[in-house]
Amino acid sequence: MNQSLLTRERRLGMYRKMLLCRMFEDRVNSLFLQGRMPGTIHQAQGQEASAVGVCEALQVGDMLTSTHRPHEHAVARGIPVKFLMAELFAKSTGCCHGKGGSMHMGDAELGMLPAIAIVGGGVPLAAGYALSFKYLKKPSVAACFFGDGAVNQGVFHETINMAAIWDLPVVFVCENNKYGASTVIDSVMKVKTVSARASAYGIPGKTVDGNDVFEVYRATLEAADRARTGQGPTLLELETYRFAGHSRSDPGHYRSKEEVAAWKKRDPIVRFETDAQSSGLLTEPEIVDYRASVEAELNDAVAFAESSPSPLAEECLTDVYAE
Amino acid sequence: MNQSLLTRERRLGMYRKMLLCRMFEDRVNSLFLQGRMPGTIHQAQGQEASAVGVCEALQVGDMLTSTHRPHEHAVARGIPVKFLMAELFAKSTGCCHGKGGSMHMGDAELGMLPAIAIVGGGVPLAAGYALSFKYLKKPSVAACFFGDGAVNQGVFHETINMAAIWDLPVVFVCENNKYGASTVIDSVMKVKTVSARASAYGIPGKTVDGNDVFEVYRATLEAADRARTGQGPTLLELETYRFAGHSRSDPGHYRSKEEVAAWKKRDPIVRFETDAQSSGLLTEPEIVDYRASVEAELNDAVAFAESSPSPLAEECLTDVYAE
Amino acid sequence: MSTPNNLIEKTEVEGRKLSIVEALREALQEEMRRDERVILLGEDIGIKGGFGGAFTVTLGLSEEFGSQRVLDTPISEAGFTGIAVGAALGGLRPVADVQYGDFLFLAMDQLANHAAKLRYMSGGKLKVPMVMRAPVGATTRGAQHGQSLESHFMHVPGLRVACPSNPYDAKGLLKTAIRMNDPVIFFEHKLLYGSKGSRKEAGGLELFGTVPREEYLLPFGQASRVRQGRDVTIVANLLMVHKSLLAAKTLAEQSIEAEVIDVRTLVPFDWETVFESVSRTGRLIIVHEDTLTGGWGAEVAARVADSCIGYLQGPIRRVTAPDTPVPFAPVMENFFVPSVEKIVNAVKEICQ
Amino acid sequence: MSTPNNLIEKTEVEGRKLSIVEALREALQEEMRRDERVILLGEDIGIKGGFGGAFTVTLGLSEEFGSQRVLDTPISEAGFTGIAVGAALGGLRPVADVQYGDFLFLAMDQLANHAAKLRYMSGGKLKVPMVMRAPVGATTRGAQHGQSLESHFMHVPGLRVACPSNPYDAKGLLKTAIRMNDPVIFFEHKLLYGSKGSRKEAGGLELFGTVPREEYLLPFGQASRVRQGRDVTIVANLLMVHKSLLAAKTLAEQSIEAEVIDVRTLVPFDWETVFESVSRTGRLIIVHEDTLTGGWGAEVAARVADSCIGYLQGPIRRVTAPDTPVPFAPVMENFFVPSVEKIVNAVKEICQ
Ligand SMILES: Cc1ncc(C[n+]2csc(CCOP(=O)(O)OP(=O)(O)O)c2C)c(N)n1
Ligand SMILES: Cc1ncc(C[n+]2csc(CCOP(=O)(O)OP(=O)(O)O)c2C)c(N)n1
Ligand SMILES: [Mg+2]
Ligand SMILES: [Mg+2]
Repeated sequence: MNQSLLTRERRLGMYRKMLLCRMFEDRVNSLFLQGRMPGTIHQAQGQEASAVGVCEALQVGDMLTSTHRPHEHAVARGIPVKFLMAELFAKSTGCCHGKGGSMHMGDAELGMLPAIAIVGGGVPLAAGYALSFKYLKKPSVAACFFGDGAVNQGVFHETINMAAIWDLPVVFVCENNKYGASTVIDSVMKVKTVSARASAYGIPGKTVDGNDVFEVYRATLEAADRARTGQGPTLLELETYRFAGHSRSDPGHYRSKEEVAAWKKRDPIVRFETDAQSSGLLTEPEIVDYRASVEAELNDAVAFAESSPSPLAEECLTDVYAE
Repeated sequence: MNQSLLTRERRLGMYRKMLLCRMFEDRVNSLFLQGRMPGTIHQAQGQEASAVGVCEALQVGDMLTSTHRPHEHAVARGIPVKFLMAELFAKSTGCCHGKGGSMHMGDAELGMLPAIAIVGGGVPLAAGYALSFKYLKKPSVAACFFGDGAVNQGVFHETINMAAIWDLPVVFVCENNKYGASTVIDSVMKVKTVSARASAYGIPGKTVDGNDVFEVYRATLEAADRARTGQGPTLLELETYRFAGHSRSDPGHYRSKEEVAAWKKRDPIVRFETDAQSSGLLTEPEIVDYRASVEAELNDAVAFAESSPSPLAEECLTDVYAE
Repeated sequence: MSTPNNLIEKTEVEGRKLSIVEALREALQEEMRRDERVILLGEDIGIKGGFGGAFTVTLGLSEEFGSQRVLDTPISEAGFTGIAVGAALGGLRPVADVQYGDFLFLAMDQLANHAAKLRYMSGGKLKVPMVMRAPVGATTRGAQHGQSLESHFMHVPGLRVACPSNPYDAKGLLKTAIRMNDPVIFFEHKLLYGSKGSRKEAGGLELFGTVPREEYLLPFGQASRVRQGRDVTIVANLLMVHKSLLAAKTLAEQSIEAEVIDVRTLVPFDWETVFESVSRTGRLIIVHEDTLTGGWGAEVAARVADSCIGYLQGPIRRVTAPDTPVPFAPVMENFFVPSVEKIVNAVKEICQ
Repeated sequence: MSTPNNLIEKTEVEGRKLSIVEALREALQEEMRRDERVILLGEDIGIKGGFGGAFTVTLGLSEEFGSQRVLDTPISEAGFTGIAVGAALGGLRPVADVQYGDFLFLAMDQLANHAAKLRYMSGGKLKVPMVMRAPVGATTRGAQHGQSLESHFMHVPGLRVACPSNPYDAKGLLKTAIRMNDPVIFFEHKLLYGSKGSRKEAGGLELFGTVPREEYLLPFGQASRVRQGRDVTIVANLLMVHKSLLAAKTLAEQSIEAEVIDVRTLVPFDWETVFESVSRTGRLIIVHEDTLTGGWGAEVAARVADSCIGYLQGPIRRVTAPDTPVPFAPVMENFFVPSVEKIVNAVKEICQ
């Protein structure tokens, strides 16, 4: 897209968010390997342009839904990293008070529903939010992240169909990183693109370079605008790649070294930095400064998380019912 | 299609089967209104060309699956009407020994799985049969009837996708009678045809005049041939109409009189008779004879059913487990 | 039915005779008038010239409230249930329904993994104020249209479960359910609906009950002692409350005075009322149409065997459907559904 | 684990030490070699360079049997379960699996409304010989990846349910399940797998058990008395068998001799063994990780309260997870999962 439509601050803000996503994931990875975090993690290094491009197009009041791989979505949506870090540390200051964990990160008050770890399960929730927005005449949209693996789930089909017939203000965002766990997309789908499925519901579908943050932003903005103006849902497909394994325990032997290397060349952050340097948006020393500032933010987050209290064992019993 | 490719006997056989379907349904209707049958019924008058055209293209060894509206499918598949009638009378001579009832009519040994009354629920069963055929290297296909209402069920989507990627020998047959209960199809689907959804799975889809038994036959034969020769599934859409209400209790006030009248003009049996008379295949007296012969077969079936024993109350407890 | 409500309330009840269908419709209508956020979702619920849902409960509501509030869905149970969950999170109060309870299994993931858990997963930040209505009970429609599924949902922490046996309770509980901030699965028995016209069901018992003209709410977690007795406690729900009352009548002729308790809601469950009764009678029979093994009656037996063991003077017995699918043939279905006779016999056995 | 198997069998067992993962893999391999009709379906089960399923059980099988017999599916739980049902009807013997038991809710309609009922609906003409494997248990993965769902399936007539606690049982029961002509839901506890390498799970107890070299089958419906005792009967499954044994050890130090029964299969259930034991000890504790209300422990309590009431010398108590979703934080999860201490305390309470 024509980046000059965005202010310098805006573009640099997007850059810093991508950095924060990446460095958050890297930090979590090392904390995890040190055994300082319980559970499992699904990391998203490589998918920063998708997370940030989509979230940049969202407004206050919009609702984001996410998946088992939600860290970057949560960071990009602007949930303070200290609350995310505390959740991963299972502390009561975490965004879900330690009850959710990595796979359920989120905070609806800050515009992101706790992530849904049942593949495809969050799709109707997003449409339900969209229904409430439409019904309550709010100018908001729901944006729904899911992976390429989710598009073969029944509830994906049922939901897109209903969103289509009811013109719900929702943007369906498929992060097509080519694999669902170890399963390559070509082996579970005969059509070449996920967006091709949109035609079965009579809505627009579009495939976008998911590693170009500006392309993602533009496409999302367009879809969100359609949604906000009563024109109904869009199916966006963002082509991207996760650099890490599927989860903490996966060495990823089902992918060739060449494939991984080729995608690493398309690293959305390196790409941004290279472009930004040649266009004069960023200098090398500025990049160093940005990294230092993100590093500091993450240090604070870890300190906050580590010094936060654990929940009490008996808190297991609360929050089941509202009354 | 070029009917002359079919022998006279074959064509007349298809005619008699359509008559048997229609007159079976009419007889059941009057028995039901007389209170001589328990439960509920979903009747298919008007859809005979679809039932007979599809079944005519099937072979011994093929498997048919059906829905809550299975009577005509069972008749067309060739299950002796006395066993069907006995099932409706809840007798132990019924095709399901009185345990199934109207909505679960069928007999797998005779090529039709007991019908599935969960809308869409039978779709994966058909694909599963197809998987077994392929695996066991049998030259058989599974044919799967479902309504326009079923195409918005998740399991429809999941199954067609798997049948497509695995090239399963299955023919998906949507009887699009425009309504799912009282719900008109345009209100629950944005695309104009059901067959348009085939493209989302990379398989062929085709819409056919479902009230022309020869068209239905030809299209099914073609799809079954594809399946038998390892070329995978097809999604067929048969445009048709049910003359009766959705179930015994439905007066059908959600449809206009004009619409019903227009479809009655396309009655597949009248149409066959008219065409057959003008082409010299049938004469008026022959039609009378056919009707009398079907009437006699139905009389026998009713007599068989009425004189059959009821199951014992305690038989409720058997057939839960195989061992 | 002689004593439909909690004894204390009963004396106060004055009003009209309504069927459960009418009572439920009134509850929906009142709540929709009262609160704009209440919307309905389901198949064939608001279509012009249509049914008003599978059992006419929503008949006329789309005329009053329009198709934005009475949403006719495609046949997509998992999807529209999930949309109801999302809409509830978004601030609405959706009342969804499945045409037959059996179809809840299609929406089980959305109900059990999402609706029931989102509040918890969020650390208490979210609430999911939605109702899922589901007709249950065997009515000669065979294995896929006759199950009683309430026990499954009693076993999902985070859900509330109601199962009224009469119009008064149905209305009062549904209004409460709609105002609740937790997801509620609301079971209705087909043979108790008292639907009129072409949707009428044969085989129901007393189908009309007195419902006050004035607005009222019934709390969850309060069972109703519909008959007093000193010899044995019978705990039942839905249609089985009526059969238990008939059994109690027969037993009374044989000088056995049965106390009959209508549980009304399974989650929360009114344990005190059951414990108090059993501690007086010393004997317990549980009656439900849901199948035996793992049915909610097992939970009642287990709680009593934990808390009231010292009071028990005989074995705890359950009169339920056997562990089979629902058969079609009426002769088998009559065997499947617990009969008055079976209840009478069970009581007599443990009273010996 | 000291006494993994039925006492009678135990003396005969000689063989290698295997983990449950290895035992299950051997069972699959042997049955696939023996019977061509056995095929596997699931996500990520046969992919080159992949995992062998979520917990490595199928690792290497696609190399031996090829991708026609080890079918990698899309993420379509309802669909591939239904396809397994259809393939079973068509003469195959599919073994499907979900990566986490929690996802069974997605396939609930196919399992409960179709697999479980088709034989019945057909009047006994059909059989559905399939197995659905499902890992259960809380392992700090939060609310949607840690449930124990066996009680739901015990409540669906037409299904069989297995829940082995050790490699010997796991292998013998899985082989039997594959040869059965009924649909079987086969539960495996994640902390008992003993997976190696990157898929290893922390927190398991004794993870290896002796498995004979010779082929053997274990029948369904035969519980295993894993410890003899005269004072109290503890009935448990899966991981809780091990915790109960540890509790019994502690109790023995305090002169309470607990008998521990591993149920092995929930459907059919070996009622006789439990009744016989309770009639000797007079006291009963049931332990499961599934949540309390409506859990399978309620059924055990109910049956005992019906059949053995005269033998009971104290209340029947259940030690289970509380009625909450599974929390993420280890401190809460440890509270959620029944501990040895809680079992010990419960026994001491009812033995007073
Ligand atoms: C319903 C369901 N089935 C299976 C899983 C196990 N699982 C977790 S993530 C995953 C792969 C998801 O792939 P995709 O949707 O492409 O997302 P990605 O991991 O690539 O971000 C699987 C199979 C699950 N969480 N939910
Ligand atoms: C899962 C499910 N939802 C709802 C129903 C209730 N129901 C029975 S038939 C029907 C309409 C089906 O329409 P369609 O698939 O077009 O078949 P048709 O009746 O037109 O033959 C509905 C909603 C059902 N049986 N199963
Ligand atoms: Mg992916
Ligand atoms: Mg239709």
